[in-house]
Amino acid sequence: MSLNGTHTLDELLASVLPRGHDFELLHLQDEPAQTHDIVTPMPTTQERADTLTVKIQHFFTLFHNKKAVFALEIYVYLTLSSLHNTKLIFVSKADTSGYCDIKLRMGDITKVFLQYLISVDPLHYLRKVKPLRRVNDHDESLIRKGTSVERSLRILAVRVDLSPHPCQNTDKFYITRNDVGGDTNWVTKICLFTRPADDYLFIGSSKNAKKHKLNGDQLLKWWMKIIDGLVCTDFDPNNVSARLRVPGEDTGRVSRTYLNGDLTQSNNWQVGDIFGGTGNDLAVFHVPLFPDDPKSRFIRHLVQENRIMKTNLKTYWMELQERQEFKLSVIVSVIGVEGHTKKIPDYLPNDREIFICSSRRQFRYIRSYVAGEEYDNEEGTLESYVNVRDYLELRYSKKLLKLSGTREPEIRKPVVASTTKRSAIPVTLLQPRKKAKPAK
Amino acid sequence: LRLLTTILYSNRDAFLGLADCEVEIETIDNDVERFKLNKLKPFYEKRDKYIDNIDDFWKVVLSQNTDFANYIRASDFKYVDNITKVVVKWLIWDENSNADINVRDFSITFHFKGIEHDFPEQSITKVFKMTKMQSNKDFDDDDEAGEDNETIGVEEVLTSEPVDIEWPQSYESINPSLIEDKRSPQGKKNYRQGMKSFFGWFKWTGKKPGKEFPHGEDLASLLCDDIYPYCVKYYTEAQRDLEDEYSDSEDDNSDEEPLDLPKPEGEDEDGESDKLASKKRRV
Amino acid sequence: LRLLTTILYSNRDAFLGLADCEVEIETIDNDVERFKLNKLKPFYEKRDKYIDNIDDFWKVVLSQNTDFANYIRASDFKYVDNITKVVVKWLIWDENSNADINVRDFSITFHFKGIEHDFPEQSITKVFKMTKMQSNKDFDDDDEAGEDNETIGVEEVLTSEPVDIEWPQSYESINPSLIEDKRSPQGKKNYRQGMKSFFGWFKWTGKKPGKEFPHGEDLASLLCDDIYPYCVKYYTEAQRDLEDEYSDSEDDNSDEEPLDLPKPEGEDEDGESDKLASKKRRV
Repeated sequence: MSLNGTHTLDELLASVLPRGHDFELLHLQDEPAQTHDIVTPMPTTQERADTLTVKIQHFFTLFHNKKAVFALEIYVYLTLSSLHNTKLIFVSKADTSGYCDIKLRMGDITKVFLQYLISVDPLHYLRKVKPLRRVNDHDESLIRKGTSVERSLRILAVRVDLSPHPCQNTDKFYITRNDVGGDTNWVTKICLFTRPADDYLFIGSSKNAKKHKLNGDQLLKWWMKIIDGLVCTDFDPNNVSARLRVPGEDTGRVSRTYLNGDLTQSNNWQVGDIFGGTGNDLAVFHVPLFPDDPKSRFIRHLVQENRIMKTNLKTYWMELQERQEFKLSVIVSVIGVEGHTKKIPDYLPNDREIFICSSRRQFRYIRSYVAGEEYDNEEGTLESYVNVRDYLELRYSKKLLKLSGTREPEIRKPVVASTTKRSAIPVTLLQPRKKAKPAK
Repeated sequence: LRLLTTILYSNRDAFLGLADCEVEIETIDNDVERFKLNKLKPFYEKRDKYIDNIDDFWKVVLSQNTDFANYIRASDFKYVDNITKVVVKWLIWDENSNADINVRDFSITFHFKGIEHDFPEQSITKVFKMTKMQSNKDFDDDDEAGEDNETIGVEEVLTSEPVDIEWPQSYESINPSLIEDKRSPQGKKNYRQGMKSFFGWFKWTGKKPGKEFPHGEDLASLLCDDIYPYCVKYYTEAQRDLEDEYSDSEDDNSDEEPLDLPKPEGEDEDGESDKLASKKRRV
Repeated sequence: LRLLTTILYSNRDAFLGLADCEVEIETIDNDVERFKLNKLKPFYEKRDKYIDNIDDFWKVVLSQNTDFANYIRASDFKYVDNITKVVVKWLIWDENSNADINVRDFSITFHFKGIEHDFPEQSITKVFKMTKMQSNKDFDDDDEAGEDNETIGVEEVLTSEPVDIEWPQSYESINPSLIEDKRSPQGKKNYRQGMKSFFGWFKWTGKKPGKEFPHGEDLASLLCDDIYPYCVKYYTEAQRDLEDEYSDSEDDNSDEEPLDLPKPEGEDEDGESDKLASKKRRV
């Protein structure tokens, strides 16, 4: 446990992993970077000027018996303005490889990762943020991205003579915040888009017979259980909204099918979404722009077609369902939560449980040892483990986080609902995998 | 201590030596480019004579090329279809030219046949030159980086001079030179539409970003580096017997390829090696 | 009828003429390549002498390059870090060589320093040649098209001969030459891991697809066309003072760009031109 009583990541995970089994964890965090508003603001909004939006990417991979078994990709967005401060957790992709030798409660594991991120203090990310535009101070003694090769070499020649090597002061090239000003009462949001697919991170794993795949309806219910659980355990019941939208389905049906109390325990669920707006409002000002997200893709498509200023939310949701990306009659959903957490997020991750990358490039490089591997048979899952472990050891003298499960085995009662289907986890988006072209 | 000094000195000279190499490789690149273009001159002359004898050659090439289509409006094709000849000439081919001419300077000439009551027969030549320009924008990470700058702030970019071309009559309302009312919303809209059309590209200079045909330099480069050199390839691709063999090079069909399933244990390892093949192709 | 015959004849000659041009352009390409390589020979010799005087030059270049990392296993870096020198030589540079040597044939030489008790100091040269090979697969659209085939079924591909290299002791269990039991699951697994390692690449021939290091030819081309020519650029990129500026390579951030909303009517036209600018950058 940390000083203020919050659980560390390994404690949280151990509590949902079976006792008597050992695991290893990769937790990568990208360099926090300034980004554009999550939702396109209306042109007249004054707030634009003093809003800071920061984006951070987290990538988790759980290993058992030297094999990758579960992976999760999450984006955290911090929005700071004089009016309010928001922390938004966007679940991008979650996946199992299907090669786990033992049964794991993937739903609980997923929930624990989300709880962990909910607890993280935003100031952890704000220590060093890469700005959108860097200071251009024409400092000719620095080697920057635009410095020509020839110039860089002459600078290096000069530096050889200076001994010891001067530390280049690069602080001014980053945004740092030691406090967040304004309202320190963080609003926490969670967003995700559910859509069934064969695989998301463990490409090829759908070929693995042991991997369960859920259809749209089962997937939706699987996630609803997790998110509803979080709403109940982590959010102030008097200060939380939980929303579910199923494009293509009318409100009554969604309500009756998914929000009837069988699936959800919280009373705060309604049909809709947390980005507001009514049917007649322009969609562009109420739909967030997330990476690899079908909703965002459709918005960008509307811009290209020059319909963006003419499409209202009602039309948007209707057409979204009809997009080619979705096969006919596949159930997709948008789940959102917005509110205040019971506990203020003030947990600072320790060095053992997180590897903070110094650049996006480094992040992608390590991530690709897991996400770039092929998993149509077990070797991929072994390779990814070996490569991640060896790379961290060799380059950073860092080891994967080791944990031992502490959860006592339970006697399973026969259940009616399909929500407790074992160990399957698909989720979110189908990312067609681009083959990199061979160098010409 | 003396040994240490020797090593450091050597490092410094090495960096300076490599800096000189960077300058030298540019000269070598230019010499190679010059050599290549001198070989290509008679070759293109010969090739283009054959092309002249193939009906609708340029119509086929330009209408089939998706990159080209990205730059112009759909209505422009009515006139693009009437292009009977395209010729790119590199300025160093001109014996009278200054020895300092950049090897990358070139001109593109279009020969249009006319459309009765709409558009006259005409030949237009537009010249493009590499020019050193002050870089106005702040240098930031969103830049399409990679330009070799002597110092931050100056880059060599493609520029051009506007050339006169007679616009089609059907484009009268959007012809920027004819629009009198540039203030009203409708006037502005028409002006912009005109500037974005293929005919607007002939006015492109590269010195007024945001106020002229967008990405004019990319269209020029597309014609000079890709379409003109490879026009015969594009023509033959378009002639393939089966319609579904019309391919753009970047059709990523990886989604449609059958999967290389690995063979189960006990059989040969082909499958395994193929499996790793995909890993190598990481995004 | 005669007129039609004349026109068709003219067309026919044109097509035949263009076919001849396709052959001729290959010769021109080869001549240009030859000219370029002859200029590069003394240049690379000079450049490489400077590189020899920069500590850890190749370690920096090879460890930073993500393309290269895609081909090898993470543990290979322990040994790749020990490469002190890389040299690419084109076979036409060899005065004694056959006049028929393909301009694209080359050799790559690696100099490794040793690791005590694990790995000996050694220099290994691997030669790559363009060879005409019978193409086994059906010709179909999914081919990485572009090879000039004389007839469907024969293509010119890069091949090589296996070369001996002393494997690290730590790789003993996966060294394919040392594995006796190639039948059991574990034996096969070890064999494959070995073949997929950087050391397995030295055995690559290009004649046994699926049974050897995957994409061996692409790794060879990467070294010869990209890393070796541009190693100085890659070295300086890794020296940038801000770690997150290390690389120029394609960070596709199109997902993160804000939307270009059209400005309401009545404002200046920059917005409109810029808006179209986004359109041109279609993926």
